[in-house]
Amino acid sequence: MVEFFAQLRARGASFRLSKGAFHRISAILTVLILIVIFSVASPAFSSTNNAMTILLQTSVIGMLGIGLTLVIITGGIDLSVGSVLALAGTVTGLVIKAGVPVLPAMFIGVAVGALCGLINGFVVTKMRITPFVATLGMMMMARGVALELTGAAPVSRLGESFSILGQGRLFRIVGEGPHGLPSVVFPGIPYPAILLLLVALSVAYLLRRRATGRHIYATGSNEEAARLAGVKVDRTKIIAYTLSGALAGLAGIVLMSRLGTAQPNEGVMYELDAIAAAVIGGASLMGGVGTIGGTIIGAFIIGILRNGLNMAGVSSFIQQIIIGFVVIVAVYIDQMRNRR
Amino acid sequence: MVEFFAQLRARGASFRLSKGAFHRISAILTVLILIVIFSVASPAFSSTNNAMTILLQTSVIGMLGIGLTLVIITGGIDLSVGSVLALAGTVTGLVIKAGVPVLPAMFIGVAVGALCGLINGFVVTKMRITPFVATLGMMMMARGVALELTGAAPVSRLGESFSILGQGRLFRIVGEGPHGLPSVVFPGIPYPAILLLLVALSVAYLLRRRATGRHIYATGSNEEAARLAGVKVDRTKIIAYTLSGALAGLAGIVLMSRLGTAQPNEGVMYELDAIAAAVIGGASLMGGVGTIGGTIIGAFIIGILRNGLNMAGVSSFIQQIIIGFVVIVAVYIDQMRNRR
Amino acid sequence: MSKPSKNATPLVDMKNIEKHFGGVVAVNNVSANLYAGEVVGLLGHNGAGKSCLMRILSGAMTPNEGVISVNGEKVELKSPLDARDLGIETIYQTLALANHLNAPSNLFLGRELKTPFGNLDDKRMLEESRQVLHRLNPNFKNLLDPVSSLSGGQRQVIAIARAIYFNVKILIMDEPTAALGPSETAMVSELIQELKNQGIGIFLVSHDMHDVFDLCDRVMVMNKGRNVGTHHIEDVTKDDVLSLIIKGELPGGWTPGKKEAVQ
Amino acid sequence: MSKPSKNATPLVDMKNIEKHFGGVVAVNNVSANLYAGEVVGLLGHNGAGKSCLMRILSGAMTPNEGVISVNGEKVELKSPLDARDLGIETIYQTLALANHLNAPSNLFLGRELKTPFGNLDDKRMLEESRQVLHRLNPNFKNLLDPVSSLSGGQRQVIAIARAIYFNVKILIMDEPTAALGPSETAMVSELIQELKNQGIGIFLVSHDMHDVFDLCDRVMVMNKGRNVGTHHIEDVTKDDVLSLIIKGELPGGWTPGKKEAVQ
Amino acid sequence: GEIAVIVKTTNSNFWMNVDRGANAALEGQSEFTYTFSGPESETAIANQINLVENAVNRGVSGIVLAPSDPEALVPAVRQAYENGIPVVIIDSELSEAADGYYQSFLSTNNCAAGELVAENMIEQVGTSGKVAVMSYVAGAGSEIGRVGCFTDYLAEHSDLEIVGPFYSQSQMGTALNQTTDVLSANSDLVGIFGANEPTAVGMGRALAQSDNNDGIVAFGFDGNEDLQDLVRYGVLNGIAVQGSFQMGEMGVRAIMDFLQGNAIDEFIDTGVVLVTPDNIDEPEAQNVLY
Ligand SMILES: Nc1ncnc2c1ncn2[C@@H]1O[C@H](COP(=O)(O)OP(=O)(O)OP(=O)(O)O)[C@@H](O)[C@H]1O
Ligand SMILES: Nc1ncnc2c1ncn2[C@@H]1O[C@H](COP(=O)(O)OP(=O)(O)OP(=O)(O)O)[C@@H](O)[C@H]1O
Ligand SMILES: [Mg+2]
Ligand SMILES: [Mg+2]
Repeated sequence: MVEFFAQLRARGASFRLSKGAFHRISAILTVLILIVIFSVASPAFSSTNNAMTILLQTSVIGMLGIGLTLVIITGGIDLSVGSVLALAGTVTGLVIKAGVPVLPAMFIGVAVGALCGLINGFVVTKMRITPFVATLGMMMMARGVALELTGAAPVSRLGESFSILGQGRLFRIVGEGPHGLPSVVFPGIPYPAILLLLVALSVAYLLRRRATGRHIYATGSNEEAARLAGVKVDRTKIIAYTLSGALAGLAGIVLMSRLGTAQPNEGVMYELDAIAAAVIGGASLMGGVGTIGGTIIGAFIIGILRNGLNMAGVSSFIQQIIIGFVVIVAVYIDQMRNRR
Repeated sequence: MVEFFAQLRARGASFRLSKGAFHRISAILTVLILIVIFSVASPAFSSTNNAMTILLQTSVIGMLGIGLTLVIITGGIDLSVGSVLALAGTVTGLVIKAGVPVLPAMFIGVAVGALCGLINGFVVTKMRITPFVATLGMMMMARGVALELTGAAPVSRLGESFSILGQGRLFRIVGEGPHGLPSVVFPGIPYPAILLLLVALSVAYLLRRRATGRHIYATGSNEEAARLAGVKVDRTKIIAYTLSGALAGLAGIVLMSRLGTAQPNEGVMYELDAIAAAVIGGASLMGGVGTIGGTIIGAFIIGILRNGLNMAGVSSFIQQIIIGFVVIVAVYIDQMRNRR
Repeated sequence: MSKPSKNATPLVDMKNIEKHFGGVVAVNNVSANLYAGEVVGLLGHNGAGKSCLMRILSGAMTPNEGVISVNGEKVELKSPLDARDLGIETIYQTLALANHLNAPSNLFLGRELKTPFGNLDDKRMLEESRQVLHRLNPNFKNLLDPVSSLSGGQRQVIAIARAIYFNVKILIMDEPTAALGPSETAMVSELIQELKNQGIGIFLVSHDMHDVFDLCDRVMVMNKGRNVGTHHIEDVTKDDVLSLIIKGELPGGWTPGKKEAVQ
Repeated sequence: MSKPSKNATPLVDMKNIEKHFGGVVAVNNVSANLYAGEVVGLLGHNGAGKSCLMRILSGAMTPNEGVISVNGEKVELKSPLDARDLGIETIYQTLALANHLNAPSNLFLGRELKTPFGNLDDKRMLEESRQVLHRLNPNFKNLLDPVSSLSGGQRQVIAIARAIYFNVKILIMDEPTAALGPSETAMVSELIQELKNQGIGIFLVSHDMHDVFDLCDRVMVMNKGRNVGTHHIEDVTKDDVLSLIIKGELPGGWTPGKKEAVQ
Repeated sequence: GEIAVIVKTTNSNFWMNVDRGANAALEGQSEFTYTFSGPESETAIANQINLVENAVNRGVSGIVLAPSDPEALVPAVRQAYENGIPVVIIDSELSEAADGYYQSFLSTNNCAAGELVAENMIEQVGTSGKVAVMSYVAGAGSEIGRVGCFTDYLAEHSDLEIVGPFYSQSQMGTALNQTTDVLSANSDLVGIFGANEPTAVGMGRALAQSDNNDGIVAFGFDGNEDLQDLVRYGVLNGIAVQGSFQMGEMGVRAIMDFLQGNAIDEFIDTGVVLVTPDNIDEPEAQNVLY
């Protein structure tokens, strides 16, 4: 009897593993193929330096993608992340200009993002407006507010400390080159990449190990069933949208810190890249399906593609065509997999 | 017995009417309220001249919205219409430059749009890729092709006859003013508005009176059920996407004709306005629900809002905020109505 | 179990419940009650309003009119959560399962077992589900598959398990055996007996006259939204009930059996 | 109707059908046939593979292995449309209705009535539906409501009406009465008799032993994906069938009744 | 009366600087008011036409217009003319089809500005090597002149190899990423040109953050605080700054002059100044910086 159950569990576990692993392996394979192609096309592509650059460049889309994954699993969508990113970044900039120190200012920025997300969540749940429309409205409003606050001008001269988050690097090793000039031995891991890792781990923990995560899946899978089972569906959705907003705010601060300037025009169409990352990573826009690991891989597929095509000097028009095509093919491969 | 059935039918009919009428009345009310507010804010708003301008300005979004309504009823979405509009317009321009007469060139443009839609339909049905992703890919690819074909430069000097469709007017009456200068008695009905009316009538007929229309609703309502009932679900969807593409092509030609030049960069984010029009008009992104009349009203709500806010001299940042807000409120009112 | 005395406080007392949808009156001034340890069968033609009445009691639907008391106290059931907190569990006619989750996740949805740190205790949930599901259907093995790939009957078993696993006082079963095979049906009948002996009150919506007469203490019939009669099972025959269901009234010349009708 | 001779061409002949889902074998080398004017009952525990087998015959699922012949000719059923063209109609266990459309639109979905100009003839569709629905359920009045607002039983009636309205030769009914009230169930039984007398072959999936013994000529039992026996109804008792369903074999010492078992 | 200032987009610091100039022109008088508007992006040409038509419909006294497209705006300008509304064109030219329908044209010659940068580029890097072009929106009116003439000039006067152009869509983050990628892919780069404000800022940041930027000659375009700082720190060797403030100020002045019956010039050059670390504090530079 005991043996039987052990077997049962083993079977279940192995099934789970094999399915998850299958997914991962195929997506990682796509990444590897891209890396091989681009390494051949441009030798500089496969340098440590460029690897760190890709980590850095992908971190903003990665953060937005993680937030979107939460929302997408509930069966929703968040079109406002690009605008919220800009609003949070400019508010941070303005607050610093007004004399608030950098760290509290950054918290204010994240709070602004979370507030936008909270409003999205309320509009979706309490006013019962389709997420597409609710967040489309927020997309326009957040951008309008960011532009109005700054008069469309970038907020500049925010000081050195504002740039640390976006431009700093961990384990940077600079040796001494010939003629006593410095020479970079290891370019260092960019702080944004580390932040992305931390965010990914915490959200993955939330989704897998906490009741809230389970409820997010249940809500997206069958909202009525979840409600009847006593899941606070509205609360669950509001949490998802608020987290998405907060992560957009965080991404905004990281981006603006990288730029050293708070730009109210930044982040246009970023939502599409973030959604593409989540969907390439296996999230279903019908709800109920999606993982953080998958989204991260999806974000890297897009990031590597952009970086590699730039490195290879491909015309930006052709780049658009290629990226559009790869998005469809990547999702197609994912579908094939699920159909067994 | 006969009487009973008559009663039955009357009850059904009146129920239908009352629900439809309710919807229309509330949406038209929104339009009227907007007109009253803007007329007070700016006296020039309510002139015949401006009314015709609004008709003209709304026709492009109206056409895109009609195409999107078809796709949305099937439970899909089409993000590519803005890019397809640009591609169709630029191809028309290039073909005219190559010596093809204007009318056949325009047909080629519409055909290019239909082809893009057909590809969308195939990717959605045969490759089974979520419409969001499929049309996102097409959005990037169509834009890339339009830019690549033209090298990003507008295609100019297309001749007078190219401009007739977009700039001509029916029943334009020009009298003689003082000093022998011309004076406009009636500005005339813009051709694009007439085209919009024709398109709206034909698509409404398709949806209401033809089996294909019924199948579009059935597919969006319950795809599995439609398939089991013998509806050619794939074919139905492909028709919807192809029509959406063709209408985007038509809208592109109308727009480029208005501009007098073919612009590969036109139409960015038009898809969002078109989707907003359909949704304000009562279409449900879950599929199965939507009408052409509603979408037209939705398009006019957006068009009047844009025009009226401009006339009232509202800053464009504030405009964005207001439009985002109105989109949400309009959809909210629609929801209220449905909840009785 | 002996018939509860008329004077004890009923577990559930619904008074003058009404529910409209636009012009349709789904539930029309219906009163009903349920005592501890009692099974009340709810019958009626299709569209009679049975499911609506039950959904109102389970907090999934709010009535337009009427008062509900549980254990003699007036309650407001605004959400399934409110009902659940009062020990009201429901097996819905349209099985309410989250298709992408597996059986244990569905079973414990909304009241997950947790480790001391507040993490989900998936291992314990799996073992518990295995036990309770095994009792209802010994063939149920693919516990870790998403429930979307299970058969109709397997899904039904999960829905039943979910209702009885927790501390249930009032159980609503809306056609629980409609999708079940004969052995599973027998299991459910046994289960109902057992729960009843534990003092749980059960509303059983069913179209199966045999089941109803085997299991129920009282039977209540709805016709076009109205309650057309509540009777002790000993007072009526199957033909009486059929007549109530179809015509909305007892056959002409009907007199109660040994005992008086409750109402 | 007399029992069809063993030598006549069967209406449907399914041979060695197999269907896997990943590791799960839903249908395991099953053969079955159906003659004109015959009702074959299909029984089995939950998850036995009944619905899968029927979906394969209705073109909604493609088998991994096996051959299907209709009227002696080998056919390929790639879509429900293929099956429909052969006169195979199906009432699915999960009622396949488009929720936003009303009853007539659902009834005629995929084969709408049209005016000479090819426009939809909504008026005629309404009248026809009224007639056929009225026959199954005289209380059915809200024909122009979207079917999402109808009760489970009303929806079932639409699904049944859709299958019998058109020129059906082979009818598959997957638990058609599970959601029906007693009077509606009686109506369906009558209907089955009538269709049978018209020479239509019927597969009836059911969990209700009474119905099966009342209506069927033969009974086929599935257990864990396999066909564990097809018998003339006169040859077996309810207990025999129960044993087949639960254990997958006849009780020890069983011998056929008056006549030999078909297989 | 109302003067409508309609620019290519309001979502840009450059055009908001035009707004500031227009505002300054109106100081100290009460006869005229102005409204400032523009579409959400420089490529939304149809929306700009709508704005002009709306202004005509509400009967403004004059229009200052920065046309996004040389041809598409012609009918709208003609419509203004037919309604007796004077129009002054700023920044970008209209095609000759519009000749006679507008009163004056004020601009920096974008082509000349592109050539100016190219000339300085050749001066500093010589005539061989690779030069990367970081552009903004492909095909936008000013981009054609600015970037087109820059590359043409290089092709004519040197053997410099062009890398790109890359298009940032005026997104600073995109420009930053693209420049980083170009720098690591082309270690032998000798020069780089960022063709508008957000692009130049993003490019400057990438240069500052890169480990292999030694000896790359970089030029930007436009002159906000960020760009001034980048010049001061020596990240950029120079920025070409147009008188955007002047465009707004002089454009509105021209309209007012016209309405008051004064004659105005058909063409007014608002100039371009190459600001370098050497001249950044000189008055000629300070006049155009913002
Ligand atoms: N959400 C709803 N909107 C509109 N009408 C509804 C809704 N739910 C139920 N109804 C109507 O209320 C009436 C009662 O439905 P209910 O589901 O309670 O019937 P039932 O007795 O459970 O029938 P069945 O035996 O078929 O399950 C029906 O006429 C149905 O059409
Ligand atoms: N789409 C599917 N994907 C994976 N497994 C499936 C799928 N459909 C059915 N199955 C599995 O196939 C087996 C047979 O299912 P089927 O629905 O045919 O059973 P059934 O005999 O109709 O049962 P019930 O009496 O409960 O309706 C079950 O184990 C089920 O889990
Ligand atoms: Mg019911
Ligand atoms: Mg089944």
